Amino acid sequence: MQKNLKKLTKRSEPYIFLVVLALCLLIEVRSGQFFTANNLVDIASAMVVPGLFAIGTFMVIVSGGIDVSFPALASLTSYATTKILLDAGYTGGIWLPILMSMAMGALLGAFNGVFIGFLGLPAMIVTLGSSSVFKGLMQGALNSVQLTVIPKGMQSFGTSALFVATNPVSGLTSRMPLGFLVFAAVLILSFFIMRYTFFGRGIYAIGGNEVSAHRAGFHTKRTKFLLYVFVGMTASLAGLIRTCMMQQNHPTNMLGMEMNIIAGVVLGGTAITGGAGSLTGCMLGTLLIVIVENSMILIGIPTIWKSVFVGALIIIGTGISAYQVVRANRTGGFKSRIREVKA
Amino acid sequence: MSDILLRASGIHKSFVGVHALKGVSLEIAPGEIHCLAGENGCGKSTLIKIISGVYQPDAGSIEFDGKRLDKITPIDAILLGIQVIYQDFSVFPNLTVMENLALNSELSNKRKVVNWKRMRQIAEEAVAKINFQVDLDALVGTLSVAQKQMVAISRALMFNARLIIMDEPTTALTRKEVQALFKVIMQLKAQGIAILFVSHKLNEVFEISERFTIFRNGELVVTGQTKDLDAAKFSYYMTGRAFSEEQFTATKLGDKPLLEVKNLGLAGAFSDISFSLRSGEILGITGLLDSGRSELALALFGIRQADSGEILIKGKKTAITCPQDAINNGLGLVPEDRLSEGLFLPRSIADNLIIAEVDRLANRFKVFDREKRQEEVDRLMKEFAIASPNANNACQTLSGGNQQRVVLGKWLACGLDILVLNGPTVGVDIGSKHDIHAILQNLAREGMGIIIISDDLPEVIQNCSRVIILKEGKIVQELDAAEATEQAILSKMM
Amino acid sequence: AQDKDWEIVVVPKDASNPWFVRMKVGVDEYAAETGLNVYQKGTPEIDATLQAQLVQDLIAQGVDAICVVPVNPESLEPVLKQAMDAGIVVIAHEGASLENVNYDIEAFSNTGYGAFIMDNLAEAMGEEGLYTTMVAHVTNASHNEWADAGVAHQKEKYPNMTLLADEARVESEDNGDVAYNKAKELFKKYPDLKGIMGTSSYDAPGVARAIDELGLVGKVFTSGTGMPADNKALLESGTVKSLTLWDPALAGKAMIALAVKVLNGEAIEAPIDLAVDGYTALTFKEGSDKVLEGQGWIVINKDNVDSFGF
Amino acid sequence: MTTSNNKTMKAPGLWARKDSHVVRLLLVMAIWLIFMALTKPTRFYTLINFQTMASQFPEYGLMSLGVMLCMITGGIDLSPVAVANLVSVLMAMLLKELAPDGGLPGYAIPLVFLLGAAMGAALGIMNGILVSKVRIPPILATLGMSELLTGVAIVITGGAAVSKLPMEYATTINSKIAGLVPVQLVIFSVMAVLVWFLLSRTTFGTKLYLLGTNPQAARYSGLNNDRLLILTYMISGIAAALGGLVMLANYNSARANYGSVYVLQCILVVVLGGVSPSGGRGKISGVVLAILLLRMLETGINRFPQISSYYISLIWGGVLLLVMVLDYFSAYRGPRKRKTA
Ligand SMILES: Nc1ncnc2c1ncn2[C@@H]1O[C@H](COP(=O)(O)OP(=O)(O)OP(=O)(O)O)[C@@H](O)[C@H]1O
Ligand SMILES: Nc1ncnc2c1ncn2[C@@H]1O[C@H](COP(=O)(O)OP(=O)(O)OP(=O)(O)O)[C@@H](O)[C@H]1O
Ligand SMILES: [Mg+2]
Ligand SMILES: [Mg+2]
Repeated sequence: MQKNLKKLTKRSEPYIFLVVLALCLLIEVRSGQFFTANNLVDIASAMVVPGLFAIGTFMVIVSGGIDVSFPALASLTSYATTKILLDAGYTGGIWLPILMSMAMGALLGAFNGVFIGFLGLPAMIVTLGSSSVFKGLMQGALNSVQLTVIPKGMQSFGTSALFVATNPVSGLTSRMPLGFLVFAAVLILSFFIMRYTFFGRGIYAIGGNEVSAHRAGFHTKRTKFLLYVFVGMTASLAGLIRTCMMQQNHPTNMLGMEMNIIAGVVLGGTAITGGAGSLTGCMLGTLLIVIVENSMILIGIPTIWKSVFVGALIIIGTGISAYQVVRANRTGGFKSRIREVKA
Repeated sequence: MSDILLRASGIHKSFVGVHALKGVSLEIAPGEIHCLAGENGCGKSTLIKIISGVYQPDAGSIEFDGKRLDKITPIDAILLGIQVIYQDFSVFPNLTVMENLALNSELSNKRKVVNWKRMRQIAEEAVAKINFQVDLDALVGTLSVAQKQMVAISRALMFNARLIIMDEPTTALTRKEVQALFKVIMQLKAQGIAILFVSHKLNEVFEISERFTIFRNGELVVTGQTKDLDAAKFSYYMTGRAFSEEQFTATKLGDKPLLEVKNLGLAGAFSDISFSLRSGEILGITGLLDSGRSELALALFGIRQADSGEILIKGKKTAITCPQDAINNGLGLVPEDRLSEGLFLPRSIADNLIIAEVDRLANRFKVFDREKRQEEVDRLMKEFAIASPNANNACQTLSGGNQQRVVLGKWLACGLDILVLNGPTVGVDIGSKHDIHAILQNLAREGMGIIIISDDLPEVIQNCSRVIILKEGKIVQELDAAEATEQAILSKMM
Repeated sequence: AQDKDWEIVVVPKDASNPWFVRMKVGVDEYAAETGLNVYQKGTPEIDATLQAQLVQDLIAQGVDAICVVPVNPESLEPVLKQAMDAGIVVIAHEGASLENVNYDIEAFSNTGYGAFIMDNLAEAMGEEGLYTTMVAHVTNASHNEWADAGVAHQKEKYPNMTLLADEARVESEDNGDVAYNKAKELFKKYPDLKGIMGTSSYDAPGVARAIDELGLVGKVFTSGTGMPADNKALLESGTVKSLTLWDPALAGKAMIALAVKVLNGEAIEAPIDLAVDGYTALTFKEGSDKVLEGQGWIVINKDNVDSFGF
Repeated sequence: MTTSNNKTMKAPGLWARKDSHVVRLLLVMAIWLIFMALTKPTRFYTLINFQTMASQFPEYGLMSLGVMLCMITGGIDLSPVAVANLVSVLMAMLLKELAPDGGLPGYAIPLVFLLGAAMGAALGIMNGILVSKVRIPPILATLGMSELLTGVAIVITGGAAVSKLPMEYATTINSKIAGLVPVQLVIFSVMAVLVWFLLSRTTFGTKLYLLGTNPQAARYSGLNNDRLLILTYMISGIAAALGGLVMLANYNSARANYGSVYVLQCILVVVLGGVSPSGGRGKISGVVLAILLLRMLETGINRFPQISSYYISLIWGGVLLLVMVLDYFSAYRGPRKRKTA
């Protein structure tokens, strides 16, 4: 028991959880609106897209890589899907759009995967390059413009609700979007993959020591390739859901999300150098970022102070978990050693 | 069935610019313990990687169990029953001991889904086989070097292996563990498993192996029965030269102590350590794993900070809170793990050599005096006989022995008074080891104070004028050269 | 005639915003009608520095006239000065504060426009209640001008309306999703809030989505800028009563027409007829000899939304 | 160690290998220049065009130099644009203060540069402390600082631009020495030479590369890693501040959000220049080439009215991947980078 407790204090999840909790309480105190049903549903719904992105980012960072191309990838696939279906006058359900965009996502993910997995090029460089390429394809070749009308099936998927939460006091209602179900499903799937499949353990192993992973019999190249394919698929799914939820496709407004998502994942205790981190922590970190971004007004931070607040939060939030590492370092813990070697 | 389990013949392998293996052959019979020896860089590891499917040979053939192997992958090799314990252990620092142990076997069974219960069972069985005590849920990164190696060994042993290849398995093991390992090896042999054992340590080769093969410079020099071999022949085959080790005696002892350590303690590592070191002497510190010897070295060098006691350098009380303090006071440390702590592998040999004294090669604006820098690099390359055509080559192109010399050279370049070496010849071949000992002895004669931390007892006995024995973080005995015999040391160490 | 050789470039804020896509339609039409070498060239993203560099490139290239919709008037000044110094004709749109231009065409005055958006909002709100303003970024020049003008107009004309003092200006980051989330937050925190004055073309649709989801249709209101086709559904459902705009295609044409006049050395005296709808009787803004104002704005509501053809 | 088979590694081969990345960048640039010569000779090969380009790239060129240093240590700096904007906002206010009714005193410009650089240094030091002492991963520390500094600039200005500056500042920095060489280019060149000198001629440079290669070994070698990191981020801060001061002149105004696209652009440039994101490797020649190449691509594409500027991004990404793949297929394919267990 004591030992378990000690282990717990060495992890960063409890700290990030406390930070999230503290923030929630602050919002509650400032606005009295945090722990209301509709607000919680709002947060959950705002979590869908960043959450999906964060899952992919988490897996990539655990493998020792990094992906900065997912917003461009998601933008390209969701734009292409919406545009093609609009042009074709598609009126059917949501399945075709989902399949289409995920297939494209897999293809673009494979593009990353070939360079990173099979050629072994540094992930950062490859995804920087491919992000530019995807963006260029979307804006240049597809000549993207904002699409304010989306196919019927996508429209109704975006507006139909799992349930509707009503605030008994103000009477405000919030829809829990169907997309949340998708997010939850992907989350469970990823949890299963990372914990219960050798593909997932391979991702951890590669992040820890790629050469050893190869020698141990993991197909390291194939694993990395498939990983980027998977990430491409989740990212494109996120892009499509975002389009549905927004009821329109704005080709560029996901671009630039990557840094915040990565920040959330690392905030949640995932080692940027790979090999260590948990999906729980990753979700907590992302949740923290989402709550902050969607509660400025509730806390009562004036708009012009927003960036100051977010910046300070990132620094303090990461500072706290970084401090854990410094402490672990003093007692000869391993995380810090890994960091020193690979940083 | 043939009576040859593995037959490699005419193997060639080239890397860019290096012909690593030039048509070597090797035969191993079932249940045989075969020793592969050779200087650093002669191609042993390369051959192993070819046998285990990590590399493909350029020419030549490999037969295993009568079947010719073509284009195999590591997993194929594992499935065939070939297991390798690599020189760098190939463990996953970020995963638990349990997973490290069980991953390979599960993978070789082509499992796709993880069964944690079964994994734990596998791991428990694996450690039980060699009676290795370890917390299965600990992260391997938090283990000591020797424990990591034990993990690697237990992992290899649990397979239904036909051939187990060990690339220098004992480098980081203490005597006790080596004995345990040998016992296991004998058990395996009894089960008909063949062992290919790569080692630089003469006594081990004689103790365990039945047959041996020696490579030099990518070629086969000799192969035969170990009983026909003696120490002199062994070194001669390996190096192509003959030499004898010299017993060190301190000739020019300084009269005042260079370094005095008084009641030094560090919670959880060592306590109440007191000793002194005079110029011109070589002090040996030995002890089992976890006896606190490495932590002591780190504390002297300022990487860890002692929490009680004091350190006096040249009679002056000195606070050493970081490596710079140590260096400024004329104390240097050759670390235990030269790859991760001692060297900048992708950088040039020159940079590696001069980094510790870099500020002295520059003017006061920290701009290099390029002539002085070049001279210094040339001097060090020559003085330490570093075998490379160009000091601007990357350090990773050097063999292990040469790399170790670079680490040594780096410190000696700074003109230190005191040098602490932690495992100075771990994994170094006989030739280089001899050279390094000669260098150290010379340095001592020139007035340096040297501390060798090692559990290679012959090394300690031969080179040290005094030996301190650590046990469980305390000094249990101090012996002088005359008293220091293997037997005497061992009896105190255990 | 001789003006066939003119090379005239229209530089919008960026190119994927529907607004400037529409402007390009006008520019291309103009080129097709007149056979002039006129084209629109935008930067990949809305970014002041990128735009300035594009203009510099055009100067180095030696085009004859540059018609620009500045992302940020201040940062473009020195660059436009370079253009003027190089003898290039510079016409701006939405850049009334610019000095280094031959002329600036406004479909209307910025203050007038802000006031007009406010009129629309006030009408929807019944001229009473709490409201706030939304801009893309607090760093965005014209949005803040409109919002300021709107607030000033309200103070003067609608005494029963009050600006939400705690959150007088929120940011939509030119992103419909952010506008949506911000609106949700606002309505949660301030139950009395009755209206949001939008400025960017992403604001009103985003806010409208929030209004719809929160179940506040008919209770709270928004107004702002928007293109007819993009907002048809919102207008028809009644979530948004009316939106304001001018036709960017016409603005584009007007800029080019003016540039041609200047290049041809024609005297520019008010009222100017550019032969473009809404720009047939441009007059100089009071106290200015550079800023020309037209009568170009339009209100769209559910009744006329289908009549624009864009 | 009498036997050494290393002799086969010839020195000339080594040289070519070392600089092959630079050679490849030169090749891409040459191809582009030839392409421009064939398609738009009169619109590209003019003095004014080259002068224009030379006055444009120093903004992000300066920032890239700082990012490069940070990347050599194995870190990254996402804050240069924020530093540049905060510095330029404050300096713009100072300029207005110094010349209440036009007429800037002679000492004003040197003063602004000194103060600006000092501020950049201070902000850089803050980054450095977060990275080294607090040990926040660089990507997060500098992202956080970037938000924070942008925020401070917004709070100071209320989001508006600081404009109506005394003209002397902009005209001085925008002028051309001897009517030929843009001052911005001179500022960039001075900084680039300085960084080159630091990296190849001083102990700082050597230490930086070694620190980036293996921080643990650096520590064991007695390097003061923390101080090195702080110094590095400080220099990056100075470079960013200079970039900000050039922007201040180019736009004769300052605002919290100028040049937001430069953040990713700097990273792209540095990586394209051959700096390894994992640290320890990279040369100034490569980075300068990449900076130039980028400008030439962009300006070149702007010469084609029909081609959407969106293709710039496509070409960029394409060039980056192409150069990497060429590196891959022709490079010395040694064993994978050793990872220590
Ligand atoms: N991946 C590689 N790339 C290039 N050259 C290599 C590579 N691996 C080995 N070599 C070369 O092959 C030769 C043999 O190396 P190998 O690792 O087999 O030596 P070894 O016998 O294991 O030495 P040691 O006793 O030090 O372990 C070396 O001299 C080296 O130059
Ligand atoms: N990247 C590389 N490039 C060229 N040669 C290499 C490279 N990596 C290893 N080698 C060669 O491999 C040989 C063996 O190196 P290795 O890393 O196996 O150390 P080692 O010699 O086995 O060390 P030890 O002293 O423990 O035996 C060396 O001779 C070295 O020249
Ligand atoms: Mg070896
Ligand atoms: Mg070896």
